[in-house]
Amino acid sequence: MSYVKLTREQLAARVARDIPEGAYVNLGIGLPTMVANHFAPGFEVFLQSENGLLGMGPAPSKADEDYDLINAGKQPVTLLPGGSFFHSADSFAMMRAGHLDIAVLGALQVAANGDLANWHTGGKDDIPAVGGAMDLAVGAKQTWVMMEHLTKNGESKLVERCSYPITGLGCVTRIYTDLAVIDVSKDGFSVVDVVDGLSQNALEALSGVRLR
Amino acid sequence: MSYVKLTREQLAARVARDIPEGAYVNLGIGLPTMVANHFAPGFEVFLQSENGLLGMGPAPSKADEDYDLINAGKQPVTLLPGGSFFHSADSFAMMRAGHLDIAVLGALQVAANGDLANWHTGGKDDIPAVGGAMDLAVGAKQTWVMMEHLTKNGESKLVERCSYPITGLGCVTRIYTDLAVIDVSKDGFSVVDVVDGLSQNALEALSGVRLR
Amino acid sequence: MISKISESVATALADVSHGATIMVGGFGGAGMPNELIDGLLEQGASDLTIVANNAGNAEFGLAALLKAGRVRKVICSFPRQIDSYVFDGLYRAGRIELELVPQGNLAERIRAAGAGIGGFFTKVGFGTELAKHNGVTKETREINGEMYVLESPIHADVALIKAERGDRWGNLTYRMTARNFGPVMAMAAKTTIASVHEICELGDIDPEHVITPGIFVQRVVKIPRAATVASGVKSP
Amino acid sequence: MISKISESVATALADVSHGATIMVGGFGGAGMPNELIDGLLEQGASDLTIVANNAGNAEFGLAALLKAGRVRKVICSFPRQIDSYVFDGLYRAGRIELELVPQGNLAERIRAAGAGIGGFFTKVGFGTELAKHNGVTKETREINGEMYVLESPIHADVALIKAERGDRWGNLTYRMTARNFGPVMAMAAKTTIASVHEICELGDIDPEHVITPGIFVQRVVKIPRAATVASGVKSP
Repeated sequence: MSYVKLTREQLAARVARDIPEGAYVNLGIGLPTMVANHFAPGFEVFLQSENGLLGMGPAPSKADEDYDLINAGKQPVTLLPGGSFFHSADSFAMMRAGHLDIAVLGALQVAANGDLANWHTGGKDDIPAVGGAMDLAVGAKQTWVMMEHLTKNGESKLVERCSYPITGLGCVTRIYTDLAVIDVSKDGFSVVDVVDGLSQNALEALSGVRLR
Repeated sequence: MSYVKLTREQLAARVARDIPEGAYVNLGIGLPTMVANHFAPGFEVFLQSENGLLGMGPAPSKADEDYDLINAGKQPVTLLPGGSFFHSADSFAMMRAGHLDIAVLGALQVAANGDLANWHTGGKDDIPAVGGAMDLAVGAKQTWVMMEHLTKNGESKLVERCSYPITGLGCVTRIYTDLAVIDVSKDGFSVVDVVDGLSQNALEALSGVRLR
Repeated sequence: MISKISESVATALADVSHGATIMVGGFGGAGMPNELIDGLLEQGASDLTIVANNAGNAEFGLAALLKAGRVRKVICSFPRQIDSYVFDGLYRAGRIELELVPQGNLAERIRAAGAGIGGFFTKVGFGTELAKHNGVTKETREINGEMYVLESPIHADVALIKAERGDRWGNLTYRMTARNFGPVMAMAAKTTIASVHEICELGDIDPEHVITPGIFVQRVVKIPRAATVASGVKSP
Repeated sequence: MISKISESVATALADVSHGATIMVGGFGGAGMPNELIDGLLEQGASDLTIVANNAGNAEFGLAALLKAGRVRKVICSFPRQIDSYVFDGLYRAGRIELELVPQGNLAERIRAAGAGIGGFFTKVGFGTELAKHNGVTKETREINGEMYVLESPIHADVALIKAERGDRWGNLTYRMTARNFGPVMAMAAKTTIASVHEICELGDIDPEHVITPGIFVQRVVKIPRAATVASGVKSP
């Protein structure tokens, strides 16, 4: 039996499908940013960026780029009518007190207990940098992870316990990968969706962790 | 030897005289509010009011009263060009972190150790109300008290220890009364000014506390 | 299409439940959401805890709610006013509970709830009766040679606030000193209901001038403009 | 007449002292006060502690200050960027101290300093390496069934921020996401120096639209307008 991994765009579309209209969402830098491209026109989702804007719109044309109007990845963006600007403490108040419905974050590892590792490999020469990752992981009503299921070396990013430094304890509620959608609860990982052609057993073998 | 107490307007003028240009000042409700009338035209002092304005101007004419633009005493005021509005948490941040240079507050009692009592008589049937008094007493760089020296019953408001409930511990740095100006330091009360015709000994006798 | 506009005050308040903690904006008459309070009076919820700066004036607004026996407890900084006789009477009769909070602690505790803060140390109130809770002195601590009191966040089920303009996403502006507690209360409540005098199109409020971003507001209801009345002072 | 306008960047920065703690606004290029940082480079103060979100890009601004060996310690949330090689090199060589702080803790700790808070409990960072200070786990506490870490305020001697318009009383507005840390840093420093692109008359900024009231600003200096450059991303 053979399977095809979701492309990055397919994965982004899969995540977008689960975001309800009217949700307040922060899309982390990197892969999660792509989710923004997969909402239907007129479907209103409120995108927040921790550097101080709510109601983020699509990327501007090259000619309209303005580096005073950027997202958390420091890329130029636009603001929708009805958007707003605010300072960093107000922005993080939004993020830290459960005002955001969903944070979609990249990950190095997610553990069966919901622990997230995504800010640092802990390598001796690696420069650590955390940004808003811990605030989002802990602060949003729901924290979703969006990542490739396996590392470039074929290791599973789903683990029993994170070996990388932790971003937040027990914070991940759902994982979207190029192979599957997986819920995380106090009972561990449970599979919601698998790509066509991949059995749950095969997924479990690839993942190296128990999947219900 | 006879003496004449300062009138309320004279007392207000005396306080105003000691406020340097450019100072950020909160004038408490009641007597301190009158200080605002005694700055020379063009002399720029920044008046803050805890309900969310900075750059408070004089009272409006009757016709221009707007009860959306009031001071902490809930009286209509005006805003000078260059003034600003802000919410209560921002307003109290100003007050509580030493951004205000001077708070001028009324008092029931001031103790030799700088303790202030001005929010509650503690009487059984009295309705307690504190407003911003504690925030100002503790938060401003300097807390000045402006009051009549004696109660209506002739009791001194300068005391060794406050018998009324405390507003703030050791917070008062200077007292302006209708009889004298008195500094408060760790060495207790020391007289700066006395009204004409009143000796320091006579003031001490009236005050019932040691005055240096 | 998302719209937070409620058709009427009654609709906006329909699900307020008995025993709820309700924040009410306003300082004096400015920012006092009288139309929403009147709606709450009609709506019927009781056993309420009210978080507000004052405790009502004369017999309208909050005072009317108190008079109707609907309020169990008031958390406020300044209940005593020239026309607060309804509160005064209930308080003296032991028929209402009062948690008196210095105004800055009140604002900061409300903001703390809205910002995810579990508690904070403040100098304000140290050594005073207001550093006690139910007669017991709150936790204190020396920090860099100064004494602080640990204060806790104040959360609410509902915030009733008065704003000036709003749009269907819940963005708000305020008018002059009517801003006061509105923005922080909006952050601290599960459901924030804002009355506005004008409902505008998305984008009509310059994004630089939005005071309360829509994320903090669940319902917006338009009320007719009326001049704010004097409150808490001798009648003008 | 009170005027907080400084004639030049050099005048505004003249009294910055060695060993000072300096907050620097900006997130990416937006709100980065490059002209003020360049002025600081010329001014000569060293042994500085820098509080900022990032730790410099390429070899301009903060990175130039770092490269010149003038910075002892950086307190920031995100030093690693595509063009942060100056910081990276100093860090790997053990020639600069780093206090890494989650961005929200950074913003909230700065605000705490500006608001007179002695410390606050936050959930963010609990159970992670960033809940340690010099290798020792910070104080933690269970509040309503959740675990919190006690974080302390960050004060500064000087804040360098970039605003858009200012007046002689120090009132400021910002431009879009260039607002970021400016307003809270202005509150937390003994001396706040703001660059602006336009100096306007008192009252030209609508009092409803003032973002940083003048009380938080000590000096305002006008700089020529230049388009904000990309920063921390692949060159466009």
